[in-house]
Amino acid sequence: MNELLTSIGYNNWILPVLLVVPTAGALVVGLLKAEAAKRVALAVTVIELVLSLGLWVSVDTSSGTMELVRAYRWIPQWGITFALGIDGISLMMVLLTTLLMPLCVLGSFNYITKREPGYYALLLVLTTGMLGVFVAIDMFLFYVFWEVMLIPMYFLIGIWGGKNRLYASLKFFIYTMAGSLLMLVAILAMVRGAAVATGTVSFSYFHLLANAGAPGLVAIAPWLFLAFFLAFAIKVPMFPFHTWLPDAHVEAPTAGSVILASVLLKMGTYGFLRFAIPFFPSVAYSELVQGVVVSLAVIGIVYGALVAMVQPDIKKLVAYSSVSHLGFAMLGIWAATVQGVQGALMVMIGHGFSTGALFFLIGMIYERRHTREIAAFGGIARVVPIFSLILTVVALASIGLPGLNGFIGEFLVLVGSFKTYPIATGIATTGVIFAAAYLLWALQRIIFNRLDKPENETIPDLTVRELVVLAPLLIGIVWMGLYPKPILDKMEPAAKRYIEMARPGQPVEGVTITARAEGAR
Amino acid sequence: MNPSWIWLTIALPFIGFLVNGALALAKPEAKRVVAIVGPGVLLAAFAVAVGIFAGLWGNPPDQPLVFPLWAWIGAGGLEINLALQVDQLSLVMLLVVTGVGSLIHIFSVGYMVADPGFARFFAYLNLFMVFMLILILGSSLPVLFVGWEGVGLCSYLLIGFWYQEKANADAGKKAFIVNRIGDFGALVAMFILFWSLGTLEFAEIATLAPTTLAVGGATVTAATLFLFLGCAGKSAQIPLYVWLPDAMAGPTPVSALIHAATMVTAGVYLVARTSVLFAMAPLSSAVVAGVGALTAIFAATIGLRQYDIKKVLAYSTVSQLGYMFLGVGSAAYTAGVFHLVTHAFFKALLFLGSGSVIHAMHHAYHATHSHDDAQDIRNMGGLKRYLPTTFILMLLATLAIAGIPPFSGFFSKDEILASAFGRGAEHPIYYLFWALGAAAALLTAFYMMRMMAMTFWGENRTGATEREHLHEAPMVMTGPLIVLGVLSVIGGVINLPAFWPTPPHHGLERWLEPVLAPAARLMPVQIPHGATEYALIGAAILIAVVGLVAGYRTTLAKPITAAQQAPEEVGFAKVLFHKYYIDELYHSLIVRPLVGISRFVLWRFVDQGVIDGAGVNGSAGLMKSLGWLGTRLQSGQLGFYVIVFLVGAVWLLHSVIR
Amino acid sequence: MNPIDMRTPLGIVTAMLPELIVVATSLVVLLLNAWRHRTAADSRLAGQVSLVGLVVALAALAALWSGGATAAGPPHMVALDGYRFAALGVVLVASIGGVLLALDYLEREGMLAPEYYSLLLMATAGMMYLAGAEDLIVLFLGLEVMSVPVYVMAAFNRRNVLSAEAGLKYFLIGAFASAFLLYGIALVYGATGSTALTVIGSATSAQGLPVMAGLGLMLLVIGLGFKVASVPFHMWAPDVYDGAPTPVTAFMATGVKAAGFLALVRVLMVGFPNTIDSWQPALGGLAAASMIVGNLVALTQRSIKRMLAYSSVAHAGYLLAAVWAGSRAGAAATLMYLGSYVLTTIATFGILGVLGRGGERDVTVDSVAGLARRRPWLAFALAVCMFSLLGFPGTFGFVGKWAILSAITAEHHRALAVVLVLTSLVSAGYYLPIVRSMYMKDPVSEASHAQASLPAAARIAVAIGVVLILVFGVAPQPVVTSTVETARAFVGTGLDRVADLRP
Amino acid sequence: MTEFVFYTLAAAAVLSALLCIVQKNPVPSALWLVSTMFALAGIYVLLNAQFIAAMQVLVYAGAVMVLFLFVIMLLNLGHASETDRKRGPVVLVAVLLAAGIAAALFAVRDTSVASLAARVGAPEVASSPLAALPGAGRVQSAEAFTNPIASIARPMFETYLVPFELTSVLLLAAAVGAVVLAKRKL
Amino acid sequence: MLLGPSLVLSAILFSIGVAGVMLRRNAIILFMCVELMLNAVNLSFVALSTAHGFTGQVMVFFVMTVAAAEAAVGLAIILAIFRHTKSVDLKTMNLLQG
Repeated sequence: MNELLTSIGYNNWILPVLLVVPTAGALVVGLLKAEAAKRVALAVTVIELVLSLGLWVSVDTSSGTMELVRAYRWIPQWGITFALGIDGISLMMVLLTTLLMPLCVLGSFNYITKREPGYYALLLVLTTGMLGVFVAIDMFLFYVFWEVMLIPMYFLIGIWGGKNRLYASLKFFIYTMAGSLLMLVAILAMVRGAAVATGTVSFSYFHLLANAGAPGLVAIAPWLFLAFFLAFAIKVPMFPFHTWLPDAHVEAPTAGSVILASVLLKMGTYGFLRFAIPFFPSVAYSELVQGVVVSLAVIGIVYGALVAMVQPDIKKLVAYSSVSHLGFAMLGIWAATVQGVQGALMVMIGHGFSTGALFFLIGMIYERRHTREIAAFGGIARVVPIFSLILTVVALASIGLPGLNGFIGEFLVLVGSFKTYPIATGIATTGVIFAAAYLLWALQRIIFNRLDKPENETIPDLTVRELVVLAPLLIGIVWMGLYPKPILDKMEPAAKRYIEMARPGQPVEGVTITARAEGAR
Repeated sequence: MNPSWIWLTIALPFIGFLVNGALALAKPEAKRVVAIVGPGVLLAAFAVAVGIFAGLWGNPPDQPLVFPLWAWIGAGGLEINLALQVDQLSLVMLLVVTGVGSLIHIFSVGYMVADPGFARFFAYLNLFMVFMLILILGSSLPVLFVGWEGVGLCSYLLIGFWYQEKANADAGKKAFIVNRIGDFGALVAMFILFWSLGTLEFAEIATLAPTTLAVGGATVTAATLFLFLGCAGKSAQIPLYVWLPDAMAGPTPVSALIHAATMVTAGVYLVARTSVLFAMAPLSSAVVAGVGALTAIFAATIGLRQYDIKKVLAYSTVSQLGYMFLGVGSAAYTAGVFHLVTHAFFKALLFLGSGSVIHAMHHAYHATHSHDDAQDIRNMGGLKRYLPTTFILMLLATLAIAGIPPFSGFFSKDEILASAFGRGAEHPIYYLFWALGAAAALLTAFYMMRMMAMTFWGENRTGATEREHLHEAPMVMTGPLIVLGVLSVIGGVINLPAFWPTPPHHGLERWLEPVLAPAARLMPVQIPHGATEYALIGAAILIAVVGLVAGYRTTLAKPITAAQQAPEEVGFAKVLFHKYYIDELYHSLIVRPLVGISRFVLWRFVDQGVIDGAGVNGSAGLMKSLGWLGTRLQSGQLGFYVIVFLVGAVWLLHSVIR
Repeated sequence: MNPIDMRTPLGIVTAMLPELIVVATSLVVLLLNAWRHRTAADSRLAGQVSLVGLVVALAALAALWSGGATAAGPPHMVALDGYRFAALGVVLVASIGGVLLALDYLEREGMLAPEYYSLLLMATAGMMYLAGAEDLIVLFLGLEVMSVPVYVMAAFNRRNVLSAEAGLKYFLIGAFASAFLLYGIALVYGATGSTALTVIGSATSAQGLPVMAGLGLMLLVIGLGFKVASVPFHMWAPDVYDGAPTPVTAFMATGVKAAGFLALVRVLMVGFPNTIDSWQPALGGLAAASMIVGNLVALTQRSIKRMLAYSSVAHAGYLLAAVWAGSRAGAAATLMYLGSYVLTTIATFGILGVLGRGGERDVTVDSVAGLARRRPWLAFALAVCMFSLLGFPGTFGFVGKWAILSAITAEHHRALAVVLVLTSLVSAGYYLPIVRSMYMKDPVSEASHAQASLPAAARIAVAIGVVLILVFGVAPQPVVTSTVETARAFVGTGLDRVADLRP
Repeated sequence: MTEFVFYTLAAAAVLSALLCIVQKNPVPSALWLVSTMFALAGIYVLLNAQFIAAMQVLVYAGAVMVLFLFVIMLLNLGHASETDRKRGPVVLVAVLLAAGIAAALFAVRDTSVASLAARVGAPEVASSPLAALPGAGRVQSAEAFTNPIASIARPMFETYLVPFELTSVLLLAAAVGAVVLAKRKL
Repeated sequence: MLLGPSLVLSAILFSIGVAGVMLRRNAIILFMCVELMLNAVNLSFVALSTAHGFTGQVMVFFVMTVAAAEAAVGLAIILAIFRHTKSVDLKTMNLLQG
């Protein structure tokens, strides 16, 4: 397989091609009629998926460094290149994205009934934006992708969203922009500082990484970190920057919610892993920042779960559950142990699958009943057994049932963080209780209890198309629950490398059997 | 049979689950296939278990046999294989679980055949077996945890099997969430163990812990206490016992299988599994014993005033689980496991028997379209005439649970009480535990007999027309009962005490010795000998007899009124009837405040009010207000514009003068 | 091209060829007026002639620029460097835009006076002198040659009292501000003994900034600050932009502002290069105030035209921030941002002009509702403009803003950068609702936007504008190259804060 | 003597200016402005700018102000308007701001020819190549004092030719503009 | 020797003009105040030309041209608005605001 890929020079062109294909597709799709637009969009996303799958074999992630690094000329006067690269972490994020996009397109076939060409074109543009964020290794390029992604999402929510879509889309846009604009200033300041130290003006990630400790930057490092932190924390979203999420999730069309939850939120954590912390490890691991971040992460876990519990709207519930789940990811990232970081990555991927599936399911039931009020359902397990079964499985995955994907991430995060932050981890662990509380309660009110609403008695069960949408996610959920090792192995070198950058001098291998004083006796 | 075939015991029920699950979704009316596949896979698994057991009988391994299936999680130093562990302890559990499980599966065929969810039921039941076996066979804490949570899930699904009733769905959810509280403890325990030992494999824990950790140290104490929290959740101990009585909402075979014989004993099993750790932590052991003893007496008192036949049994189960913890808390791990086994026999029998009774009652009421409660023992009475087989078998089980020699319960319970008493020599608090246990034994005998008396003796209160329709269950149901009856009677044989005239003595103890030896070295079992021993035995028998007689006499002393006409309970009886109002207490102290705080404080106030209202929209509003102010200044009056201009001019000019 | 000796008549003519072409065209148009001034066709002809003249001027400019025209010896009266050429380019583009937008508008609104083009060309000439002035006297006269026709143009719609009011307000306060500027020239002249910027620069470099020169400098800043509508000298702008005919507003917002900024850059960089500390605080303050006030007040506007007026105040703030940097990067950023701003603003006003049949003032955020359904391309164009004004990546506006931000952050005073991004964020609060209204709301009525269709000339302007916004947004290399090169040649090395990169 | 005349004229100028801005009626206001201009013309003479003084009287007082008066009459504005002047706090603010401007500009009061000459004649400037520029040096030939008109004309038509031509555009623009606006019918 | 006092006088006259612009509402008077300011600046130019030569005086010449041009256009604009409102009172000219 690898030989085949090598023979066609796969590694040389794949990254730019991955970025170009969707946008080119978008231009075509935007000009087509509705029916054709759907098909072409699906074809484009499937092609994208197939193309990206080669990365799994062709990218050697064992070194933990960036592979396939290619820098194309762009704006040399400003030290800006169109530089792309991929490592184990971004590989997973890219694959997650490319896997989800065909599903999103397919899942939208019935949901979207107006202005289809525009819709599918925007989805494709969004694909480029998201992939770009994950493979950009030039800070300018990264920033451009980071922002460009906002526009399609803004339109997706604003045009095809629910009742309150106008408010939600604007809030989403401005909230996100608020963080990223400050990051922009920080990036520029870093470039300047690095240029002072080296005499080279460059936005290259590696250049900045190497010179983030330049004398001129050390003094302002806390401010720079703060700017990065805000940008990423809003995206994650960390408590208390999360309030755009429930609105955006609820109002977005199904595919929008799926993408938001599965990919967009991950950009925040990805940003921390890739940029914020490696750039400023000493700030990120100062007492104060550790305290604040870990507290916020833990608050997010518990708070998100508690608030999710009392939501009357299923989508809002899932939105708040994302706050809770991503709290785990943040905790793991800051733990900076192999287990913690790997766990955080698994949470990111796993959450992408399970929450994505949840949103698809909610969308499917919404198409049938045109409501997302939990109270409007009840007892539908009898009418739609397959839907209920899948919903249950996905909910359980989200709860973190061992054997399904959610558990792996949460378990690793908690194991990993326990060493660094025992108390916080202890509190975070209560999240497993609350997760069960809110999801099972919701599950009960939706599919169990008495089927007492006549309009629920005639809901048709899932169609084949919908099953096709859900099947890959379900397979992923189970596969990652039972055999996550290949994924973990792909990411481990990158995770270790991250830890080396984040905590220089600390042994990467987490386990050191602490023969404590009491044991010596 | 080679023990490496052990995976088959899991694979078989899993195949059953797949088949039955597919049928449940696609062709729920194919009950015949389900009736064959469901119990069939279990019997096959049991056969495999027996085969493996037989293979190891002659030459038991002194080290656990671990069979890795595949590498599961690997991150840094944390390498977890999905591996199965075969040793003496897991084999005992394996036999009990597959054996009793098979019987209950068979019983279920008869019991559930009329239910439209027949296939779904067996799918769940098979899935439960899968997870239960993973729990038993898992070679490390995380793998065990897979089963641990999985059985919780199945318990949830099966309790809420008839999900159309809100109460059932509620009960299922409650079970899951309360279990999760325990799981929180289990998780934290794992974290502590991983960071202090660097492993989560049972075998490695057993070897590393004594050398790495300090006996009685904070680490091991904390780890074991958290572990016990997990056990308390799964095995329904104070304060997490509340879910188990509610779990009776599930079909009766489920109560028998999950909530009596297998899953709820997982906590005891886990303590035995990690006995080394508990043995290193005397404080934790005392806590385990104390909680066990308290639970035993506490649940027993509630059992005194219950009228739902399954609720009585449920509280009895909680109480008996308390015994088991009293045993393992007294370092008598064998005794705990022993009671686990015998309890599995007689409690499964009791539940299935009650199932038979309910089946009959339900039939009767169904035939006459009566809406009376088929599970209320006040509606029964005199059933021995209609259900003779069931009556006899349940009576045997009652004698067993009451501790009448030579029934199985006598031996196991006696050994627990003796060990607790024996530990009293070292830590006097154990005398108190023993006393509580003894009192609980008295109450057990009393309420069990009360239940039996109200059900089978006296006048029949079912109703004149309904009475015609009462009859014994079919063979497919009574058959398993009979097998369990035999086991309840002779089950004690596996671990006869030394004073018993006939060998084999201490069979189970010797069998388990390789597994429990490390713990025993740290904290040996203390069994009193000689006169004390005999006095204790005598007392135990006396207590049992007194309890039984008193139970029979007081129950039948005055006529019993049927449930519908029954008077309100008064005084302490009312408190007992309402289970000390613990559920209400939890509800008003924890559940409602939590929901209220979440809804009104966190969501409405913090989220919508402070962050969104004041923070986000507030700053947007502030911007707009400032902008509006600017608009007002833009008055259209040129004079004012000039003034503003000049303000700027004056500022700029003066800025360069200084 | 050989160096041009600017003290010979031929040298002067060569150096000022674009200006002279524009002036000559204005005379041609004036002559045209003499016997043809009644019909729409006359007006159109005048417009077309103007357009030709401007394009020819642009060609002449291109010839000069590509020939790398330099002065033999010190420049005289007008500069002869890349920065002036770039400035002339910006101004000419703005003027061409102004003509294109006016062609159909005047006809439609019945303002059939070919003099309009004549005035526009004279104003353009003024802008060119203002932007390229090497001497304060030329600067002052250029400013007046620019302003006087624009005063008239603002009041050009004789049937509209608002137009007259706009003209009067602009004129009175403009004359008032000119007096300040003039006073500034006087004091600078007094302090340095010259009105030639190079001499002033040499004097201030040598002797620092005596209080007289300081006052003079501030007065110059006030005078130019007025022209570019910087807070607090901006109060006229919303009213005048609002009341003037839309093509005039576009011309004012682009040409006048650009010329003002280019002059400001030249005055500061050439006249006061080494006393940067004396003017940075002032410019910083003006920049911050403009950004804050402009954006905040724009937030509350419903009329798009008026909103754009306030937004142009905000953009003046961004540009001031670039000037504030006082570096090569700042000078380059000013050019670049002006480029993006001019293109975007022309396109925006072009669209606004067609949306507002029967009064552009009445075009509100709500009245464009559903435009995307009825006129997708128009809506797309306007959306692109809005995102460009917002400074969103993928548009030229972003590249410009990026340039400004990198120029500011290269200085040590990053607070201004933070103010810039935060106020940009606020600006999303009024640009986005327009996009939202067009795309996410339904048309008010069946008849909505039926008339909204771009006439040919405006269509050209808008199309070119939008295409360039997008092209330069994605591939800004040509602009970056030219502005950076231009600024490098323009700003003295001693001043350059990017190249020396002191920590 | 010169100083006495200067201060007298200065006082007259200030007084006239003040009267100009406080007059209710535009006509006297305009006349007071003319008076200021005359006073300034006198000062110009004292400052050796006789030609400018003449132009001041001819162009400013003679032409521009007449134009003003002409418009005032044309529009029949020759009467006091009730709302014309502002009152109360506005006056206070206006006076304070004007005083602020004045206070800032007073910073140059100690300037003298000598001090300026000293500064401008500083060696760095003198030796700079830019000193050769037109307008850079002080055109202080003997001719300057003997023939003031020539000394203005020479720079105007040599050094400042470009601005001079520019004024023609300006005047043309003003003429066109005025016609466009003021003509009753185009 | 008259340079300093002349500059002071110039500043005073300029400020009086500024005050007038702020205080008056009559467009014509306001414009006259601006003329006063220009005159004040002219004084500065003339005074400074005693130190620097005739450039200042040339400048004054240009200023006069500008003043004339502005006067023409300004008065034309005033005429134009007078046609609409029959007034030159700036107080009434606030149709554009907000």
